[in-house]
Amino acid sequence: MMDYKELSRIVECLLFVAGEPLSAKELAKTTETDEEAIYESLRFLRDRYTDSGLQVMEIAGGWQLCTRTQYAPVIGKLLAPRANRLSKPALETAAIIAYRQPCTQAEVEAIRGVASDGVLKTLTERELIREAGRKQTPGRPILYATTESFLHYFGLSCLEDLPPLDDDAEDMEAATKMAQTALAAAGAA
Amino acid sequence: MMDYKELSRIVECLLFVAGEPLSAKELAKTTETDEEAIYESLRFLRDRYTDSGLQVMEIAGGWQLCTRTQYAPVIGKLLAPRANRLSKPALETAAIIAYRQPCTQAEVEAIRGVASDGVLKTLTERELIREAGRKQTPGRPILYATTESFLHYFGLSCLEDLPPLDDDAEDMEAATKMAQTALAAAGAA
Amino acid sequence: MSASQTSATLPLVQLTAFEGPLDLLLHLVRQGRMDIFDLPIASLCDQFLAHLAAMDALNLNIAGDFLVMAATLLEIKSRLLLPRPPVETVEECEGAGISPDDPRAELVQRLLEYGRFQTLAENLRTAEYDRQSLFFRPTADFRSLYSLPPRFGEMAAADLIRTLERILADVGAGERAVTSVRRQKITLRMTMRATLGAAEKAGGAGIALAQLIPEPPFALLEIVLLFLALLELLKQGSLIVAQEDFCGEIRVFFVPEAERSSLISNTEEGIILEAESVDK
Repeated sequence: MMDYKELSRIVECLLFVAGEPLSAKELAKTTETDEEAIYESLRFLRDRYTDSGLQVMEIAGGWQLCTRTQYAPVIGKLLAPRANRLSKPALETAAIIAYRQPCTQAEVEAIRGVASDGVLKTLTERELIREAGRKQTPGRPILYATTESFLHYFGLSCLEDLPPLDDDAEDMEAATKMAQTALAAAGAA
Repeated sequence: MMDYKELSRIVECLLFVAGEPLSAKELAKTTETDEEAIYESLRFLRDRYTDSGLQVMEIAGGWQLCTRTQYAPVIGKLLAPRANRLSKPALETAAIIAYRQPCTQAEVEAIRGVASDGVLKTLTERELIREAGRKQTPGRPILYATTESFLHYFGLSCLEDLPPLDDDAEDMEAATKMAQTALAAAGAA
Repeated sequence: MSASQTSATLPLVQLTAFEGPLDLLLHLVRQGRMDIFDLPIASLCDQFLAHLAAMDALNLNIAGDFLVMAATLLEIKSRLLLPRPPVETVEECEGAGISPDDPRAELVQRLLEYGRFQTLAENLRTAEYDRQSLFFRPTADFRSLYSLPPRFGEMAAADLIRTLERILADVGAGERAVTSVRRQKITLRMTMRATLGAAEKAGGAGIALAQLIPEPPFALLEIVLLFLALLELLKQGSLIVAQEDFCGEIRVFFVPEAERSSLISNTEEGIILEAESVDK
């Protein structure tokens, strides 16, 4: 008969690598012991984890190692930036498309001043924007527009809910023009 | 100042969820402490895991939780890991690059005596090596160096962990030079 | 090694087990317990050639390396047969070296070095094995928690407007803005509108192409856009381009909207006629 401490270490390893709840039956089969021994080792393991940031949790008909609830915020700080949250470039591109739709990659790039094909691809993959036909200009470039998911993601019920840009799109046009005039003047000076 | 025991529990959670090595710097940033505190908590955590099936491992420039080697057989029964070993040519090439980095394909081939482009491609695809600039010689050949994944793959915490060359490095240097000169002469002929 | 070799005969399969000529040579040296610092080249060469003969069916790419080595071995062998110039052999004894004058020297060095890396590769093999008995947790898929599918209102719509306002504000500063504004400034549509407008204003006399070309300094893009605009407008039939004589002034004429559709075929004829006149 295996030492229950040693068995608890094996069970610990199995719970660690499994990534999903393991039933006592499964654990007994893998370790070639019986369920009684498994329960004993699980009790021991649970005690050993009392002072840990992790816990042995009974869940969905099995056992699983997981973090304690109180550490969720700090874990979120680590994971959230990694979990493909909208990056700054993505947010910029989404904003331009939202207010200018339908618009082309060239139009997005004209405003952002940097190549934006990667960002457009990401946004399309995440279903925040979609292709909305072709522009009837030479090269027939793809037009992009926002999706339902976009509205959902930004908590909007419809596009009209988008906060107005000072007044309307005309204003943005004007702002751009002003900026460019100022720049042209600055460039000439 | 946060209690180092509590900090060690947080670090434990982070190592558990990250799925990749976390550097002390990253841990300090996420937990809003300094690296000194992180090192202390890691030491404490490592001690706490002495009697565990798991261990706190220093690998590829960071820390990560993993199982202890002796439990590999029983874990293998649960996970049935793929035997996905590197081929002999790949291993030779990896060894040459590891000890000679950054080095070119020609340098690898001078030592191995066979074309190595396929192997370099495989190693690059597996992200064990990467392109590290160009050599400032005619043709500006690509230089190769090892990656973080290389360290992780071989369970090394840093390049200094590579077993030292058993022989005199000078000797080998001379040998390579000779081989290269001979090859150059052969190529010129 | 390619799949075509799998049906090969037995010795061939054995040969393909070797990574290359150096690998095979090292094997022969070790198997024959040869002294690497005093290689019996004749015997080594014969064994190597015997192996080579057995792989006649082998793919040329691989065989090439072996053939080069065979030639090298034969050359060394022949040079060893030549009477050697008298050499002071005292220095040879220093360490387990080999005289650099020895025809075998270079081969020996290559074998030594390759052998060393084979050992290092074996060390890595051990490290690989050890490492593979450690199990890590795979990166869990937390996207459902922290990313899409998004929770309702994950991000505030105000972020959008703030971002856009920031971009537009940025347009007013820095180098990045200059490029972005320039690109924004001239679009094909705008150029088309301007060109058409200029032609219309010029009336029946038309406008010289030279007059349409922006004054320097201009961006290359402006010229490209002008020609694209002209081509597009010609295609639409809203402009006609004509040239009085060879290398003469090119003039652009406005076509009133009412005459456009009927003129398209005429325009095409016109272009053909122009081309013919140029030929003459």
